[in-house]
Amino acid sequence: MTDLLRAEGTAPLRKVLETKNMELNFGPQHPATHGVYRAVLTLDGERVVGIESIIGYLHRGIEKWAEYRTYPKATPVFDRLDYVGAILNCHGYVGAVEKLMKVEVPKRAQYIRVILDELQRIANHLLWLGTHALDLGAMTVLFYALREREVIMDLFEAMLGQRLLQNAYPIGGVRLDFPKGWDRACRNFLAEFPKRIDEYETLLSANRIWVQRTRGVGVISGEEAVALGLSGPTLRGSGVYFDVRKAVPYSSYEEFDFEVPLGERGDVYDRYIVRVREMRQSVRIVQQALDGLPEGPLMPEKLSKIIRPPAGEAYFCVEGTKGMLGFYVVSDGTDKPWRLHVRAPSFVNLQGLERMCVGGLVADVVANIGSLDIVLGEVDR
Amino acid sequence: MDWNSPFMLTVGLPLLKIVILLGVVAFCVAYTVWLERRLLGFFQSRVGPNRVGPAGLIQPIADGLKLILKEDIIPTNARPFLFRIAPIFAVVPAFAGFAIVAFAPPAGPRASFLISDANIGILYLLAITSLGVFGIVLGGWASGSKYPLFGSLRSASQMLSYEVPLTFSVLSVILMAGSFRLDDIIQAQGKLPFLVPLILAFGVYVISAVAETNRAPFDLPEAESELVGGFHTEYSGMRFAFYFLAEYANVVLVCCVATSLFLGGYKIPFLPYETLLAAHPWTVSLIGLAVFAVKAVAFLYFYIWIRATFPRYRYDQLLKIGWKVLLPISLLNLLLVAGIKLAMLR
Amino acid sequence: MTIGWILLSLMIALCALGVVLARSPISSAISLLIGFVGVAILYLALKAEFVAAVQILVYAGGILVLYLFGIMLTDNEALRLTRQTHLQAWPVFVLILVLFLAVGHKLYHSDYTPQQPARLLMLTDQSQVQALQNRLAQEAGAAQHATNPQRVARVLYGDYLYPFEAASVLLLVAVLGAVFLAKKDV
Amino acid sequence: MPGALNRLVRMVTFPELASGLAVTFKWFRKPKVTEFYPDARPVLPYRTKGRLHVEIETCISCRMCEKACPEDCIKVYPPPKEVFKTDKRPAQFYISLEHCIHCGMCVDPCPTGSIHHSMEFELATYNKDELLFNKETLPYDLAIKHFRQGLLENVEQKSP
Repeated sequence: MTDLLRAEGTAPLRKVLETKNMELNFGPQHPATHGVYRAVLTLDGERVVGIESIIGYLHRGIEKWAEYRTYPKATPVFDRLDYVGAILNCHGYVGAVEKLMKVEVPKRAQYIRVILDELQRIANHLLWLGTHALDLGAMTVLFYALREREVIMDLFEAMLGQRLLQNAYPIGGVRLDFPKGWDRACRNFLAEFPKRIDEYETLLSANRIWVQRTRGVGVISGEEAVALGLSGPTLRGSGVYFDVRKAVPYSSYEEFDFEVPLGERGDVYDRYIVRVREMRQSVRIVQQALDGLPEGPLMPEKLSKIIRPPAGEAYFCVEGTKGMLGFYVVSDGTDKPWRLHVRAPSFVNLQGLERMCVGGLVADVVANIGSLDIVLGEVDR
Repeated sequence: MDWNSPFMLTVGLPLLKIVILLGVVAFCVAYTVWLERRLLGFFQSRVGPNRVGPAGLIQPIADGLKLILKEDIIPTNARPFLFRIAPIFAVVPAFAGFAIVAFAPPAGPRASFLISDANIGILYLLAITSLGVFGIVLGGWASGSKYPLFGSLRSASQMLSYEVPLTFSVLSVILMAGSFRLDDIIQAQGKLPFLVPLILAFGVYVISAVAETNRAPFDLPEAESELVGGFHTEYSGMRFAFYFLAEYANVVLVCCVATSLFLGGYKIPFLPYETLLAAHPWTVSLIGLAVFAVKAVAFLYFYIWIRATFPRYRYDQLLKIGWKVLLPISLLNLLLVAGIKLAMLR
Repeated sequence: MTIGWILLSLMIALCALGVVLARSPISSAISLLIGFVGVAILYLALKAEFVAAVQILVYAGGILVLYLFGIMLTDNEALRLTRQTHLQAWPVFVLILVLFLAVGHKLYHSDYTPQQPARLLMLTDQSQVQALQNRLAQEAGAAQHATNPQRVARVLYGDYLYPFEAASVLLLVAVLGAVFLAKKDV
Repeated sequence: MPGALNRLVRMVTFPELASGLAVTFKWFRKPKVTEFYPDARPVLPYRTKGRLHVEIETCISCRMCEKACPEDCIKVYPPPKEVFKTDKRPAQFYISLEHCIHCGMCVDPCPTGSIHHSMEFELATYNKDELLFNKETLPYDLAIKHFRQGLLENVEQKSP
């Protein structure tokens, strides 16, 4: 140290004893980044002073890929965007093409889509809940959540033949009606599920450790959230009333009675509680859709076998599991999209991470990433 | 062989006991891992490991074999010497702590179920376990990587913080029993386990013991979601197994100590052990051993139950609880116990 | 026993040298750790189990970890490059030698009675030793069954209560001072 | 004041932690949900999209499936022109399960229902070559086809 002191000459002692910030590479192989997300954290002790997101490890060029496929052929690839909310991605893309072609989806197909969409939302939120809880150390919730998700996966498999990447909807409607007995199985699940949510809330919402870990962590105000373009539960956790299902109803969502849960403070706890309440609302929606399921065809009658939308463009967005999931399709009149762009909510929501993390601790970074519910397939595309 | 020869009494018998104890403890530790995984599975609505042997009973052996056969990787940035010896620093104190645990009433003058009847017993235990932190600190630092460094820093501050309330809660037991000897403490609980009068100290002990052994909800040093693996991120193979062994040996030790200090050890309340012991020494001894085991496993079950239920605390919250909640409570408790003891003496 | 004592003393001395001479601060710390453990064993050999346990508990388990803590957080490369021996070393060495000889002389000429090592280790004044021995003779019957910690307690909270309390007040002041220094905005 | 007292009592007695422990203990006693897969075969629903089966006998080489496949994993070689007039069965038929994503898009346009998913789901092999199926090696089980097509819509699912 003496040499150091001598070299500094008359520099004040504080200057000599200055502490250095530490750079910590967080990811891409990190258990809490939910995929191959990488963040370079600048740390002062355990306090985060800077965070730089580095993405692209899962970039597969899905948008470009779709431009080389005909419209129907491109459907299954969007399942691979947000692979835990595949049905909603499919709905977004199919809806955009339908809008481009001005096809009216039959009422029954719309209802079936609502049922499957909401089940998918529950499945996604369950997986999110499990992993988020695991990030914060509550490992049992993961297994309980996966147990319930398994039931939904079974429902999907019975209905669509696949569990995770279902290729759920063809352009125009839905392929097949519910198999026999599906309705009852689904109702059984819906009757049982709210009790299970109560159990999660007993394990987490009421738990003082959970509250201490999440309350006041990663606070983002409503104005900031809007300015950053956040959407979905991440935005609603900050108390902003925006839900695509309410704002721009699609697929008959205007016919269902449900609430949009809102947070108050915009912290991790609020984002958590919004998602948990959303699951309850999804249960309500599915119940209503099952009760009021209209009879009728599943596919529109006049739909040509070769899909060739007129030249033009269309933007269609659904309330995805992570937020506003938009598909922008430009057609030049051929059977392949000329340009296709996805407004991926995970990608946009990731912008809020810096605002949430700076000033917090390393452990809070984990909580914040978890509360954003990002899926890297969607971020990188 | 002459069991009464001076050599046997001073060297042979203790050595034999140590070897047996080490074997038994290693076995218990391995099956603690198995028990934990099975119980966690049950708590989580699944079955846990059940493929290797009946009910997965051979799983620990399979795991151990796998770890021994794995490549022993030493990272480029590591300080090789320290990196190699750090796990030993962790394992030795964990196992050495068992030396003073009295598992059962002695069946005869030379057939006691403990290795050292040291009159500073519990103090020795505290001293030895406080050395365990070196394995973690040195291992984390010697890895030459940031996550282990964080893990070991957290671990060091955590263990230092929680040692204080732990010591205070143990002190209240010592006050009650009036001795450092573990056997005296157990004898003092002949009628009533200390759990009842010292419920506050027991609470503090449980919480700080969980924190001291780095287990959920205080498993910050190895919080896998934040620090990947904490201090042993860079370890693999046998050296990792050493850390693993040390952690679970500490868990078993804490269970044994809790049983001795608060749950009455091998005693069943109001059972006159002394008179029975004179009549059937071995039977009573073995019954005492079984009672001890049952109590320890019950405590272990609680340990695992907690792990299955609660989220993890944050680092700063953990320290805050240690210093701002547990320390005052344990001090208060100590004062209370001292006051009661004083009043009783008068 | 004597051979064991010599080996132990040599080990402690070597560790002490290692603490001062080692280039890397971590090596110093580990030497210190082994030295502490050696001293603890020495205490054990002198039948001062309580002091031995406290030695490990406080010095090895507590203070040394804090040292390590500090060392780990510093830039080790910079430390390795800086010169660590100074001109003061020689006068200090002479001073220590004188001190060592003085203490050794004193110890050599005191009539050391190994019956009560733990208590006598704390005393240097001959008259005090005498007084203590007298009282011990009176208490011999009572102290026969007293354990080592009890005896230490009797000394600490009996004969030396006021110095002990004074020391604890001093420590409290030190703690407060440390908190004051460590807190950024008081 | 009662509120504060209540809070204090709650803070000291950990009621919410106890109820959390109660939840985990409840599931500790209940039967487990784990499926013992290799020992107990899973009961799959009839719509499961497993390995593709092709009934070469009824195939008319129309190549609709080939066109519909988003991953281009199907390749159909129609027979020579003179043969095609009498016998429309393909000269060669390749399916690469290496690329197949089990999306079911080849099944929809098939006019004869010759290509369909089976309920086989254990598709792992030791050799990539084994994943490329041709006319001779394409697995095909008429019973499964009849089973699926005849019973598909009126057999009740196992209730999840």
